[in-house]
Amino acid sequence: MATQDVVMAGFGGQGLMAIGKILAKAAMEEGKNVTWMPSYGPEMRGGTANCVVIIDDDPIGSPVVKRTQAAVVMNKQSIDKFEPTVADHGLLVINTSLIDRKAARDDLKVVYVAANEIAESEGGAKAANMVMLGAYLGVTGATKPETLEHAIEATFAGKRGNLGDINVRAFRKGLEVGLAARG
Amino acid sequence: MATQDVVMAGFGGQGLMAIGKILAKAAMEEGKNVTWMPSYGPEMRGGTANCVVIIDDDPIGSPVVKRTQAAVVMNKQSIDKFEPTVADHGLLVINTSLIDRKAARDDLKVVYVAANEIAESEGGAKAANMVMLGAYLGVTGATKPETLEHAIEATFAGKRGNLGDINVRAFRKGLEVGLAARG
Amino acid sequence: MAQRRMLMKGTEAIAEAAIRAGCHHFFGYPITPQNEIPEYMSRRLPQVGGVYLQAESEVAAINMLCGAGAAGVRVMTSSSSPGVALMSEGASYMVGGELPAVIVNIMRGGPGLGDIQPSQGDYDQMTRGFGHGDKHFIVLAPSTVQEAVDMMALAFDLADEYRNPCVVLGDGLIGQMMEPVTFPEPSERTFDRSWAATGKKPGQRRNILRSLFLDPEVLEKHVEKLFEKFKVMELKEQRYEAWMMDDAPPVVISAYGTTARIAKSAIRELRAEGHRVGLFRPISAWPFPVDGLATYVEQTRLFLGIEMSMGQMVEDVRRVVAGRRPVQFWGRTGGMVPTVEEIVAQVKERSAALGQ
Amino acid sequence: MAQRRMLMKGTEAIAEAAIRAGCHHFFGYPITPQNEIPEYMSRRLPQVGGVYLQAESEVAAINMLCGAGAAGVRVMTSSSSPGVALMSEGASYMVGGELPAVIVNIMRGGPGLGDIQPSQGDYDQMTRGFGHGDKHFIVLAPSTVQEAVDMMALAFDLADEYRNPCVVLGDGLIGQMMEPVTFPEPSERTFDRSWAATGKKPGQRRNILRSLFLDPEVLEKHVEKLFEKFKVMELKEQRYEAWMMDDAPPVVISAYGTTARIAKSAIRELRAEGHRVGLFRPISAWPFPVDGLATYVEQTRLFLGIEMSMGQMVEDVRRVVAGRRPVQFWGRTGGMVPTVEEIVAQVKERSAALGQ
Amino acid sequence: MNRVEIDGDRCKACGLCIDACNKHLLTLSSDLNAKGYHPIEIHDVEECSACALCGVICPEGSLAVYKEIKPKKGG
Amino acid sequence: MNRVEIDGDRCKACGLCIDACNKHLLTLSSDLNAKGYHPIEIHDVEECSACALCGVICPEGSLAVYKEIKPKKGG
Amino acid sequence: MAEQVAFKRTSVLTDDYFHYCPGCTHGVAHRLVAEVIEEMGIQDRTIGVSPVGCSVLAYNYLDVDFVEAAHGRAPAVATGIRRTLPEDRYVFTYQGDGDLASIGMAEIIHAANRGEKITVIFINNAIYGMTGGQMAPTTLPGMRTTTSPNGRDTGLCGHPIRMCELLDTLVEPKFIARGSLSSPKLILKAKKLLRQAFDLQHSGFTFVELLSTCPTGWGLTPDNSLAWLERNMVPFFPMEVFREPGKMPPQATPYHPDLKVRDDAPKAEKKTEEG
Amino acid sequence: MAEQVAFKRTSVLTDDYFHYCPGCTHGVAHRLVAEVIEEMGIQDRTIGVSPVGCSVLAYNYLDVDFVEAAHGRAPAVATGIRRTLPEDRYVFTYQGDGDLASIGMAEIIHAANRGEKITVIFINNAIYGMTGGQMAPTTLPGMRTTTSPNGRDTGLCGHPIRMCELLDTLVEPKFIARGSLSSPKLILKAKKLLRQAFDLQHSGFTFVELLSTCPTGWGLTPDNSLAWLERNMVPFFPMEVFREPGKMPPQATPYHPDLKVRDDAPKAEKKTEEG
Ligand SMILES: Cc1ncc(C[n+]2csc(CCOP(=O)(O)OP(=O)(O)O)c2C)c(N)n1
Ligand SMILES: Cc1ncc(C[n+]2csc(CCOP(=O)(O)OP(=O)(O)O)c2C)c(N)n1
Ligand code: SF4
Ligand code: SF4
Ligand code: SF4
Ligand code: SF4
Ligand code: SF4
Ligand code: SF4
Ligand SMILES: [Mg+2]
Ligand SMILES: [Mg+2]
Repeated sequence: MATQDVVMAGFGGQGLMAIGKILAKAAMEEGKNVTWMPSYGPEMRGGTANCVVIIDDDPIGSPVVKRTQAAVVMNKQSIDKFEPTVADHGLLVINTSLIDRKAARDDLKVVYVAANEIAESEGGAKAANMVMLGAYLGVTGATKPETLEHAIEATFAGKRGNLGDINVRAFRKGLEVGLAARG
Repeated sequence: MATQDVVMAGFGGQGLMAIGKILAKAAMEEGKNVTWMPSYGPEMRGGTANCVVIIDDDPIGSPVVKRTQAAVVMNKQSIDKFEPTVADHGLLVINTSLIDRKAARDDLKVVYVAANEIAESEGGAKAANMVMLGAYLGVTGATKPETLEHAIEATFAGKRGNLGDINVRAFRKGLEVGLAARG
Repeated sequence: MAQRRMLMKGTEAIAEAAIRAGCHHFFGYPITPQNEIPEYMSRRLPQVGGVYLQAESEVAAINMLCGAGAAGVRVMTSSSSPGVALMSEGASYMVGGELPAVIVNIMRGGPGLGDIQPSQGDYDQMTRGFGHGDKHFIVLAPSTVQEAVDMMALAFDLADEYRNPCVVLGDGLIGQMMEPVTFPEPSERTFDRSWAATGKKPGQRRNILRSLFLDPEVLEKHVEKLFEKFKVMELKEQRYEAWMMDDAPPVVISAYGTTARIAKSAIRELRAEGHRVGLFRPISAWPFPVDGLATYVEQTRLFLGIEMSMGQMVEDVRRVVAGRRPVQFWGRTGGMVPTVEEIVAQVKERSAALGQ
Repeated sequence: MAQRRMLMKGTEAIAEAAIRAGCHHFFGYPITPQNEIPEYMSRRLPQVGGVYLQAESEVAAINMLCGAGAAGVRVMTSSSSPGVALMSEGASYMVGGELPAVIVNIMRGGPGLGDIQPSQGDYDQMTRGFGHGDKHFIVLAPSTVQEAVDMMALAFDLADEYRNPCVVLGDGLIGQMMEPVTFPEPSERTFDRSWAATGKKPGQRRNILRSLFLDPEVLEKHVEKLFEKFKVMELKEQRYEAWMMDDAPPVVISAYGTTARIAKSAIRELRAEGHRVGLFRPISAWPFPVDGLATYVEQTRLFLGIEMSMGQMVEDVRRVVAGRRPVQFWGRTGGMVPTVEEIVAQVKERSAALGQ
Repeated sequence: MNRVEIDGDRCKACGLCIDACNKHLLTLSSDLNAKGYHPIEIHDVEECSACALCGVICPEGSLAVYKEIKPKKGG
Repeated sequence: MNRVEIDGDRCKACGLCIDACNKHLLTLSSDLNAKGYHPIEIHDVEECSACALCGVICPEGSLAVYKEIKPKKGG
Repeated sequence: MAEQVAFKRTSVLTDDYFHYCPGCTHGVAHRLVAEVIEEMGIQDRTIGVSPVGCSVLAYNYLDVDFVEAAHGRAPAVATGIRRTLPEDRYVFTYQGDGDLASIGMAEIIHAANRGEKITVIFINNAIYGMTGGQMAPTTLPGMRTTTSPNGRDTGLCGHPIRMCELLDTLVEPKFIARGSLSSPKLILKAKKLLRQAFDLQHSGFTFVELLSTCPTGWGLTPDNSLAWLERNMVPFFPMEVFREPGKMPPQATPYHPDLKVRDDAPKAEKKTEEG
Repeated sequence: MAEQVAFKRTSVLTDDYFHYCPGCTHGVAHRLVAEVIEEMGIQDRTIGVSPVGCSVLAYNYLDVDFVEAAHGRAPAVATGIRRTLPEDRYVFTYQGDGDLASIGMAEIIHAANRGEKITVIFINNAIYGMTGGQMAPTTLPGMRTTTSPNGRDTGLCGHPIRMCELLDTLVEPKFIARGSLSSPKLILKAKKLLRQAFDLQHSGFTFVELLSTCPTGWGLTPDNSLAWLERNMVPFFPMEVFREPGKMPPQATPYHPDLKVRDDAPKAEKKTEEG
């Protein structure tokens, strides 16, 4: 596994930036080189925001990539924008809670996740991003799930309430979906 | 007479800049190329100020010259500064009213003018600069005296009182000294 | 009457020439050695129905220029080195917003507060780094008061033609010097002003003058459009004087502004003594007269850049000469003015080393 | 603990690295895309007994730097293109007054208000025209977050060593990107501060920090003294990376900052396809690594400058290559980021034209 | 009957009009508009006094209010 | 006797001290100092009250004023 | 069924959707300005100057000619326009508190002091909205922002600046008032202030400060933002008409008539040096 | 003969001769500052900041450490010094009216508003002395200068700015006063103001405006200049202590205590865009 790269995209506020950071952090903990690169569209809040995470054993050149191996999309605009840029035979993780269409390409491996519903069932719709992250990780194995859970916990450590727990649980649910899809 | 250049120096307030301009203007009226270039020392008011006037039939290159053909000096600092920079066998016009020493060089043509006293006798110590200008012109013939008188009159036209008259008279007195010195 | 010769200071001649070029709006802030420009404007503009306004700072002045330029009138400011530095941001905005105006910089000694003596230390500032982002300004550098006068009309025409601010770059010498000048007849050229913000005519498209384009693809297009203009300028607006170059002199001095005049006097002396020396004088500092200079590279054995700086324009000469010939530099800085004698000595010494 | 790897944003890593380099004073004004620097400083500096102060403007910020620098402490500001333009005058004063400080510029699209996307449009502004008069600034351009971290300590050392402001020039990408970093142990170097204005010790000479020297002969001496320093910088502080250059590739890309990383990815791809391409990456934009680049000119057939601008650093490459080899340029501007694919295509096309 | 015209695509579901309406006639709908917001909707419109407070406070200018002109009573 | 010390080379002959002195003891001399000014001089110094008004107003700091300490009268 | 318009979007607003955050009262302020321009029938004679701040795109929404100013410099840009266009034009700036009261302090004071015939609309939301919620000069004591993470410490950076009070010390301004956008009633009042300012514009400098919300920067819901504004901003920034016809400063004319420096005074040589 | 010193040049002045024009009261102001520093025994703890203006060379005369500021930016430079040196230091700026009230308006207001612990000495001579007598923001109505050749036209450029009154609207300043240098009596009073300001410096921002003459720029003899100042400047620039202990602004503390934005507010995603 020389390089892994993924774009994670959705509305501002859906927490895509956060799961990108968690993924990058986990990979770093496993000794990899990583970059996390955010991009905000020219639109204002409410517009689409995305980040690209690259994980590599070697030093990373460009932190931006035109075609990513995978895309994790959480709203309609994002699937429209990023489905076409996934590399041939790449991976597309779709949040079906907010996206009512199927993937258009047929060369892709596509994982459908009802992320919001799943998250809600775990105690918080806000954790939908974690479900998506889990699904992505399940399919790709970009890092070990344990490292990633650690990274989630570290992120929510010190925050009020049991946010860490909820998020980890949401992540695990997503992971299951991903592992299943991996086949 | 291809080129004429002269530096006129003294305290700020003695009107050196003004006579330089008048000379330049007169030469221009006679169809010459002229430049008038002021220079204020790094000192504040009361310090020495000077201007260099160049008159030429051809287009004028440098408006500043290190060694001038003539120097018109109206205070002690100026003679100290500009006597050494007059070209060999050049002209030095000294205001004896304010400078109590003789020229140090013996190659120069030197004209001593009691400019302040002469001006006072014509009705205004302020016109001492015109006496100096007259003396300079008398020796050099840089322009025709008539043109220069015109230029003086034009300068004071519209000013209150009979300033023009006084200044022309002072100029003429200086001219006499200069013509006499010309020999 | 427009043809009468008048003895004028460079600064005042610049001001008068601007007014005759149709510039009836001046915004500026005092700074030596160019105070005669605002002072002259404050006397003269009310007489022609124009507006002289002393801005609270150079920052305000350049932004007043933005407003007046956007409203479609000929407008100018003038300042000197540190004051011009304060205009950097606003000048970049004007390029971005395609707003015409003329900015006069009568340079003084720097860096910092420096002194108030003549200098050419802002060549880099004006031709390269005047403000942020991709941009250019036409920079005209007069060598005589008459040339400064003629340049003002040209500067306004260029500003209007390209809808880009145009810089007139003088040194303290040209600002303070008096020379005879005649004022040219005002040009007949007219320029489209339908883009100006003067109030949206009913039924017409509005005019919005701005440099913000949040979508980078749009901004890139905009910048590319600006660079189309800059390319045309580079083709059409290179200006220079080649003086005493007809006999292909082995030594060529490159100098601009007043320094070039001093060099001319030196060259006269040198030639009188039998040294063949010529002068290449850029009149447009940007676009640098690349093509003009290029024609002389082969025939020349040595280029000597002379400036009232530590060596700024000489880098442009080096760029063009591109290693084919030696390009040397000699200059004075901090407000010191090179003398004819010094230049003569420099040329002799260097020609000797060249084995001439 | 200093050795732990942390995942940090470029901006925040820069701020933390500055603090660890002993910079406990920050004066700045918000502007995207570098707001994380002041925000981080406002959180962290009070914890280390330092001072974060939001200035009323960039003009005020650079002048606060003057004061703090003159008082002898390590101090920095950070901003982005238009904000940096406003610092021009003050920066020139700091050079003139020999005041150390670090100025971070995280460039955005211009000219004017432009956009807030990554850009390298300020190369000219920072290396040539940042303020008026004869002067220079060391300009360091990091390509990775780790390099930015290491550069902050270096920048403060250089500022102190030469008593001259030092610029760290990043693009929006490096500012916003997260990468793992480790923080170096703080250096042990100490610097003489006896020149600082902290109160005149009885019996000692006073300290007056200024750039005004009204006598041009004195100012000239002062500027010449400054240029002694700049000459030393040009000798000692040229920094660059030559990457994939060992096999003397016929095509050499010149690029700096994040663009150089993207070029590296492109070069990897090109080499995988059998195209020999190398990278020359200036780390110091000023002094430009003239000597380093010179060693590669002969062996190279084509230089290709790539920048997030309309072509600014490429002029320095041209200056060095001096016509001996073709120097071409390709870039994106206005906040557009070149892609690996585009670079690969550009190189292939140009190599083909070269008859490779 | 008075009438409130809602430009649902402009609405950002800020809810300010809800508080502004003394008659409590406005609520967020369950629809999603193009921008992803649940736009406002009006119920019991017959109770609307056409006071226009909702329109006055709406930052998006999404609302228009029309008042029925009652035929004048005799006199 | 009271005393006024004049640093003649500092004096710029502005004349402000002349107006300040209620006793009218100060005038411009006919000498010229290094800067070309006629520096101030004091006459009838025995009338000086050492009020120091001249020193206080002098912009050049050219003046110093000393007051004689009279031996105390008995009591 | 016959009906009359009780409230309708003015045609001086374009059809573009605002880019502002949900509940942000910038939108209200825009609409008020547009309504005043419509009512006065001056759309074809009005030139707006937009600031740098969240309202940088004001020109997208207000359907009049526009010039974009650099951050803080709108009053200077407006001066440039005002001094060149015919007198019948209306020129206004629309500026945030960072723009006007921080970086643009010199420009606003001097435009006011010169008596520029412009209307300045000052949107005070006590924060830098656009750049992500940093402290503004108008940020309240103790208020947390991204650059005052522990709350504004007046010991370190002083109290908020009150622009109306500051400008009210100047002689020239003809209208200075502070309103609020925090309730329908106050919004209607704010509109009256704007109208008064535009009406008086050709007589001199006119200034309307509007207290405005920034739900995003404040971290509050839109409705809580309105309440927070009224509870915390209004006491410090009182809603007042500071200056209007009939309420001019007493200090306007106390200078001595004999002001001319005498012509016959001994003129010293013109100064020649400076730093 | 025994004698005592009634008046003597302070040793905090260097031996250098002032470069000022004859009769210019800059020299008086310098001396007063030096005397205060001497009296307080703080010569080794004082750092001066010089302006750009006729007094740009102040560091040649006042024998303390000095930093030279860019035109108008002395308060920012002083801020940089103040915020870095130990608290026992004294930092002052010395600025002209062009420097402080025109180009430096933003810097002075913000330094005052932040409550910088510095003393600002403001030499108001109603003109730009150094550059040759151009109009200043404080130039009186009708007064001729080289850029208001027909006298300041208030219709075009407004009335003079009164800095004390302007700063007096801010909460933080601890001392604001205006004095004059036009007579021995007023000079002694001015010194008291300076002393008060320095004494209060460590408690906050302190500001002393001194009406000063510019015989050269005004085209008047030195004695006429003093008379002109008193006749024409004083009525417009009244000599007052605007602020001192016991005379603090009523508006200093009216804000509501509950200012903290609530942590549990629904946070919108951090803003990302700007112009
Ligand atoms: C010279 C310059 N400095 C800084 C910025 C960054 N900037 C953009 S908007 C802004 C402040 C906006 O705050 P405010 O004026 O209060 O407007 P709001 O967004 O709150 O409406 C800043 C600092 C800039 N664009 N230009
Ligand atoms: C940025 C900049 N702008 C302008 C100047 C020119 N300048 C020098 S001093 C001065 C004004 C001086 O007036 P003031 O501050 O009133 O001081 P005064 O000489 O009257 O004491 C000006 C405009 C400058 N040096 N730098
Ligand atoms: S017009 Fe009045 S009553 Fe009708 S919905 Fe709006 S606020 Fe409610
Ligand atoms: S006020 Fe406007 S934007 Fe907000 S909820 Fe109501 S209709 Fe929608
Ligand atoms: S001390 Fe008083 S009395 Fe004596 S000379 Fe001076 S002013 Fe006159
Ligand atoms: S006041 Fe001072 S400078 Fe002026 S005349 Fe008297 S002693 Fe001389
Ligand atoms: S950031 Fe604040 S001011 Fe800007 S649009 Fe959002 S709520 Fe409004
Ligand atoms: S120009 Fe005016 S302020 Fe300057 S030294 Fe002369 S009199 Fe004083
Ligand atoms: Mg705001
Ligand atoms: Mg002044």
